[in-house]
Amino acid sequence: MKKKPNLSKAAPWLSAIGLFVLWELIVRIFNIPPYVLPTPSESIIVGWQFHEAIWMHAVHTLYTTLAGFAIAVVFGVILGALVGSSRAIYDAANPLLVGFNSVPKVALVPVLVMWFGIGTVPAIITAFLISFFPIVVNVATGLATLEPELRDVLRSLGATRTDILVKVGFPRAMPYFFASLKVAITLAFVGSVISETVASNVGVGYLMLSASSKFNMPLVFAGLLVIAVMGIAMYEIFNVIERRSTKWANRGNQTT
Amino acid sequence: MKKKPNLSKAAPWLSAIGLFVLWELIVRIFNIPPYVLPTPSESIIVGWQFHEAIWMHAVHTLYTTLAGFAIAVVFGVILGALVGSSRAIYDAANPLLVGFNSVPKVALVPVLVMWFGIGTVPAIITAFLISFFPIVVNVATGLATLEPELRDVLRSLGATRTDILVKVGFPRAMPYFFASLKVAITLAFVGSVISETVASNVGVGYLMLSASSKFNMPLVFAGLLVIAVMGIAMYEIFNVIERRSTKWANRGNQTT
Amino acid sequence: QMAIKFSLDWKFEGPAAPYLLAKKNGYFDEEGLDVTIDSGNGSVGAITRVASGAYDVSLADINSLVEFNASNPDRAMKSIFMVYDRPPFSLFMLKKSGITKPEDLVGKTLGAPVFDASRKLYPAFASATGLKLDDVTWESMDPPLREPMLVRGDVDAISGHYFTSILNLQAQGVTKDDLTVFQYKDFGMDFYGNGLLASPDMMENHAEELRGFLRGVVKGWRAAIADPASAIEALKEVDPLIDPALELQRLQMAIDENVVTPDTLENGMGLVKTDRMAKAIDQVALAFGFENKPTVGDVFTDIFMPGAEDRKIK
Amino acid sequence: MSKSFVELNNVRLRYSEGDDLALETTNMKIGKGEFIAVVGPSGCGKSSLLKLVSGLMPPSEGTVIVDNKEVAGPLKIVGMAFQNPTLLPWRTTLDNVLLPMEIVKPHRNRLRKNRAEYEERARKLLASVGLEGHEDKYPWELSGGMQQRASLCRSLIHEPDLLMLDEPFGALDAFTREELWDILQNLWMVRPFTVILVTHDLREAAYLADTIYVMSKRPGKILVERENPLPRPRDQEATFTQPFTDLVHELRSHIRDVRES
Amino acid sequence: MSKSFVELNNVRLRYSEGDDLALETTNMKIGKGEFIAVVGPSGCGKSSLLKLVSGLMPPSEGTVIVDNKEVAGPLKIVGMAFQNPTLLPWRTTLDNVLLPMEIVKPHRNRLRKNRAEYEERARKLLASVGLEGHEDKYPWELSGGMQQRASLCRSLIHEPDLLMLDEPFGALDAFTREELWDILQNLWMVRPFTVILVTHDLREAAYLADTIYVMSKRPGKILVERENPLPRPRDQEATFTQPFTDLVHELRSHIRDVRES
Ligand SMILES: Nc1ncnc2c1ncn2[C@@H]1O[C@H](COP(=O)(O)OP(=O)(O)OP(=O)(O)O)[C@@H](O)[C@H]1O
Ligand SMILES: Nc1ncnc2c1ncn2[C@@H]1O[C@H](COP(=O)(O)OP(=O)(O)OP(=O)(O)O)[C@@H](O)[C@H]1O
Ligand SMILES: Cc1ncc(C[n+]2csc(CCO)c2C)c(N)n1
Ligand SMILES: [Mg+2]
Ligand SMILES: [Mg+2]
Repeated sequence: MKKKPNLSKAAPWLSAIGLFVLWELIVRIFNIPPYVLPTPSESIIVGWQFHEAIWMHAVHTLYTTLAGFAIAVVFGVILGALVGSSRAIYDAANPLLVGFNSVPKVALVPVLVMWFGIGTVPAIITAFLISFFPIVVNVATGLATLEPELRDVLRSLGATRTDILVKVGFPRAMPYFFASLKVAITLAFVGSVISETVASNVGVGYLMLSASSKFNMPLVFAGLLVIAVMGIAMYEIFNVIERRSTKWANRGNQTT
Repeated sequence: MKKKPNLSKAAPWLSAIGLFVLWELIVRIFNIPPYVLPTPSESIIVGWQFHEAIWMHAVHTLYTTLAGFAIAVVFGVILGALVGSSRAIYDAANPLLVGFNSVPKVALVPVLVMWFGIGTVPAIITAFLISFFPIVVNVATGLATLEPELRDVLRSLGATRTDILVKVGFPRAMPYFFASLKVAITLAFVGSVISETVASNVGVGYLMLSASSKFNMPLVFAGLLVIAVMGIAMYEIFNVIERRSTKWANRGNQTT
Repeated sequence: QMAIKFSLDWKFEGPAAPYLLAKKNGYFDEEGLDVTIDSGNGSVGAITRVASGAYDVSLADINSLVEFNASNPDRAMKSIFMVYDRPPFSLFMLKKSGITKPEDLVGKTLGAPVFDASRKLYPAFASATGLKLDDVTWESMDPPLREPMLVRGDVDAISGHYFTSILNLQAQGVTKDDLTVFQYKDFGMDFYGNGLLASPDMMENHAEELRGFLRGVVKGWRAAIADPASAIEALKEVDPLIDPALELQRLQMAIDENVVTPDTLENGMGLVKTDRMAKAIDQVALAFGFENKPTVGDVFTDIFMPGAEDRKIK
Repeated sequence: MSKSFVELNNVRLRYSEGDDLALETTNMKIGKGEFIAVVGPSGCGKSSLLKLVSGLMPPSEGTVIVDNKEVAGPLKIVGMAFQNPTLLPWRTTLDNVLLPMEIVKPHRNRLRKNRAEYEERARKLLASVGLEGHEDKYPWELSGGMQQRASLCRSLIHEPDLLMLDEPFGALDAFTREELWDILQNLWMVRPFTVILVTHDLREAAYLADTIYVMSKRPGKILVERENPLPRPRDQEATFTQPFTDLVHELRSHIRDVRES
Repeated sequence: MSKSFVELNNVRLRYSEGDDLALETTNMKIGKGEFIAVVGPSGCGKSSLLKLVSGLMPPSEGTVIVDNKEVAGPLKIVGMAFQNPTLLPWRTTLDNVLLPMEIVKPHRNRLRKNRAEYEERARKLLASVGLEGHEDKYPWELSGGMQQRASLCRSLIHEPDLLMLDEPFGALDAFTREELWDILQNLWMVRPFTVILVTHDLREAAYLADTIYVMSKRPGKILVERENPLPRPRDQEATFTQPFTDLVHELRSHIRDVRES
């Protein structure tokens, strides 16, 4: 069962390296020019060359992303709890939420810029706006699919709605919640980066736009790689938290 | 329990109208200029004025979105099944998926244009790329949190891995799957629309970009409203399918 | 009939109408060409679209092409036809800001997208007017944000194409009289502007078709100059959402300021003057900061140029 | 013993409109502190009856009255052991047993301060049903019978006024079962709460209950109400006495009649 | 009856490293077509034993051999009724019972063609346990005992060579239970498959089994192996005979010893 833990640890690295090698080979074999698709090696070299600037931009993007994401988690859980535990709120809020979410947030950035000026605030808000929806949906689904047997345990004790939510709703919805966090954090990155491309003088989004205007596609892809790495890092953090807090739901994996 | 079905039916309309009224009032009271935020009434009037053009663009966007979404569902379910049922694949694929998803897809559109020209194909691909991830995550989570007791029922019959997947994995993961479809369809709209803004002569995204470069913000918002409405329509379709196919998971809602 | 994919530099706006008119009037058909015209996303995209072979021909800023060649020397491309003899690069200020001459820009904030041609060439403008690069700070923003930000006073000045920003500002209720405009061409900066590029494959294998294409383009411009309204009609057919009056104005401005110039009246459309181009390259090299400057022959070729008669404007 | 702490008046239940009845017209009166047992064939509506009394479900017709108030929603004075253990899988056994303390007043307000004391109480209770040493295991690490015992503890910990037990000893061997009978009887003798016990074991009913109700086949209704003549406290010896075996035999024949009807 | 269709050699089990043993060194030999019963106190490892034999879990030490092959993964010849009914909530009762037909060869290949015939068989089986009319209900619309009966049907429908029953009659009243004893005995007499029955009901063990194993307290091991001298077929009359009551009493005293050890 606990076979080959080393392979398991190495797997992500192997697959990442595999992808890079494949990508490098494709670009070289088909002789794809760098302004269409640079090789990963070029991107990494150029990225290293500019590593100080990238670092500064990346820190900024990380900050805006996390700020927006944090708001999204709080807001998403509250709204998800409301939507998931009351039919009326579900009926009223859902179409609006869905409609809002079908809209590309990039179209709203100009409006935000008009109100909050260029830079950090619109990026945080965009990250928030783009990432709260999956949390709402999953938390609501987790609550709505709560087994009635478990709910009855609480109800038979005369528990209030809040009690039920806190004692069985949320714990039961945890796997759903974590699944949505993984989606949401990646979206939050997308949100802050696109906001930076629309109006900012700092952040990876700005860096990428600026690089692309100078035909420096390797630097654009270096920016993409940096975002990807930050996304993975955040994801892994949630993964660790998830494994600790939803052991019970994943108990079946011991035997596979 | 089955009280006030009429209220329930009216709720989405009431909330939508409420939002519009609020929006209209805010814009009027704070005297916000239309190039920052138009009123919904302006948007609807302008939208009606251009309804033929909008219809044509909307149909195109709907088509690309659904095409991309369909690919995303097939791909997402397959990948989710792989990731959710094998630790090794999970380890190998997850970081790549997450990294890929943290990247704004809009940055990849120019690359797609190099290969496929502008127009429909990049839009379909973008819609696909942006929307498959939530499906993968939720299907994988649904499978990974399968109760071992249910799995053992199948295992005790000597079922193959595929049997287990098909007979208990998928049915059990259905609520997760539908939750992800709701997120994914909205993202698919976002994907096709942003691709259209970058590289297309047709579609709501092109319409909005074109309108915004002409400072016709009411038309931009008319475009946003059209996307929102299409998103809601798609969502409702999945909702109906969901209610039929996951009655068992929502059985608890009868009593609330 | 040969199929040609043609990418514009920008969306379907007034200055794009002549090409659409050419197509509508069958000028390309006459040359045996089946031309598809797609909207563009800025010069950067237009250049890479052709460089990658996704498009056969595109319209793009020649200064950006110089920059592209500098970073991709082994894939250098050449412009084959100049459209904007005098480019629309400009800075815009509100009169009430009190800025009347370039020196007044010191300490001010300028807004524009990073990829805006006028912003990219600002170092050349600065050196031509004796400013230092860090005399101004730039705020980066999406194109449609520029004019509102200027009007609201979030920035003191913006850069942009003359015919784009002046009309956008008009739409915000700002008339020409409220504005101070520095057009680069009025400050001794004799650049060229947007021209047509062709893919390496086209240049190598389809010289005749290219020549035919260019003939069609000139015919389109000639027809548009003679009757701009008909060009706007052709535009409206492609994009029904445009405001015809506005685009007509934009087209007229492009014709008057950028296309119909003393040089083109004399020599017809398309050509560049070697000494003027060489000077422009010097300034571009300065602006973009690269050492090994290309020669004129490296960025422009007239081998596909139609005969002088075929290039006459009027 | 004032009759009618719990009162069912012409109660009928169907799970959804158009369905058959799950419970036929039922009338019951249970006194405060009375220990009753309900027996009847599988599917006759015993679990449904408990859900009605505890307010988890509203009756389709008729009224349920507990403590002189008509039941309109879940009651706050109930301890319930469901037919399935339904332990919360994300809580350890101990935390599962402590759950009522986090919900029911006045304990919920005291719990944080007196955590140690409450835990002690839960541990003692768990030990009394033979689960010492398993307090920190998760429910899915317990055997079926162990889960059932934990669930029983959960229903008892907060000393409810009305205890509902739905086959609480079904998964236990005879000896453990009989040991738990005594424990339950002792608790009840010390502080006579009202108990409704659903069981299939007629000896269990005869050993524990003051009154035994026999229900008919689906849709269930109460056919026989039998007072238990045996004196308290009862012990294992009592099960070998003639009145006990007679009672069991009588119940047995009732059930046979019911099944054959 | 060739001894050793199922064979356990020095099997021990612990659920995870560092845990206490769940099953102490166990040796067993079960002949083909033999009907055995396992009794023992709650938590002693009976369910675990079934999981070992069916290949759902590997032993920590020792080997399990079924049909002359060492068990390395889940077997394909098993029918199993778990301690909890574990019906799939998204399937109707009928579809739950038909589940093995969709999995087990050769039925899975025939099912589509002969659907009607297989459904007929499932309906008959359901009717025989008293569930006629409930075929199209979902599991959560059934009472606890009804679920258990449906689960029993699911374990029988594909006529497995090795049947594992984990307290299959625990939630049933005495009469339904005894009826099902006879049904099971009849099936077994017609086609003698191998049965391992876990139960708490000593009468049940004595009524059904050829051999009865008594297990010790946690960690369980087999203390007594008792051949059942009663002739087949057995009927309700037999339960009133002296040999039967003697056997039950003997088992009872074994268990008492076990618990007090
Ligand atoms: N998944 C598990 N993880 C860890 N320990 C377990 C697990 N399942 C069972 N155990 C432990 O193994 C021991 C034997 O459990 P098992 O379920 O086999 O008992 P049992 O004889 O079937 O009891 P019962 O009669 O109560 O059903 C118990 O002490 C239990 O705590
Ligand atoms: N959630 C439900 N939806 C629909 N019908 C139900 C539901 N729960 C129970 N029933 C039906 O109500 C009847 C009574 O069920 P109940 O669970 O009360 O029986 P029971 O007497 O407890 O049986 P058992 O002894 O088998 O546990 C059964 O016929 C069952 O089919
Ligand atoms: C942000 C920004 N992007 C692109 C252009 C280029 N552009 C705008 S209009 C025009 C000419 C149309 O024929 C061109 C090339 C710009 N000025 N600003
Ligand atoms: Mg019941
Ligand atoms: Mg067990």
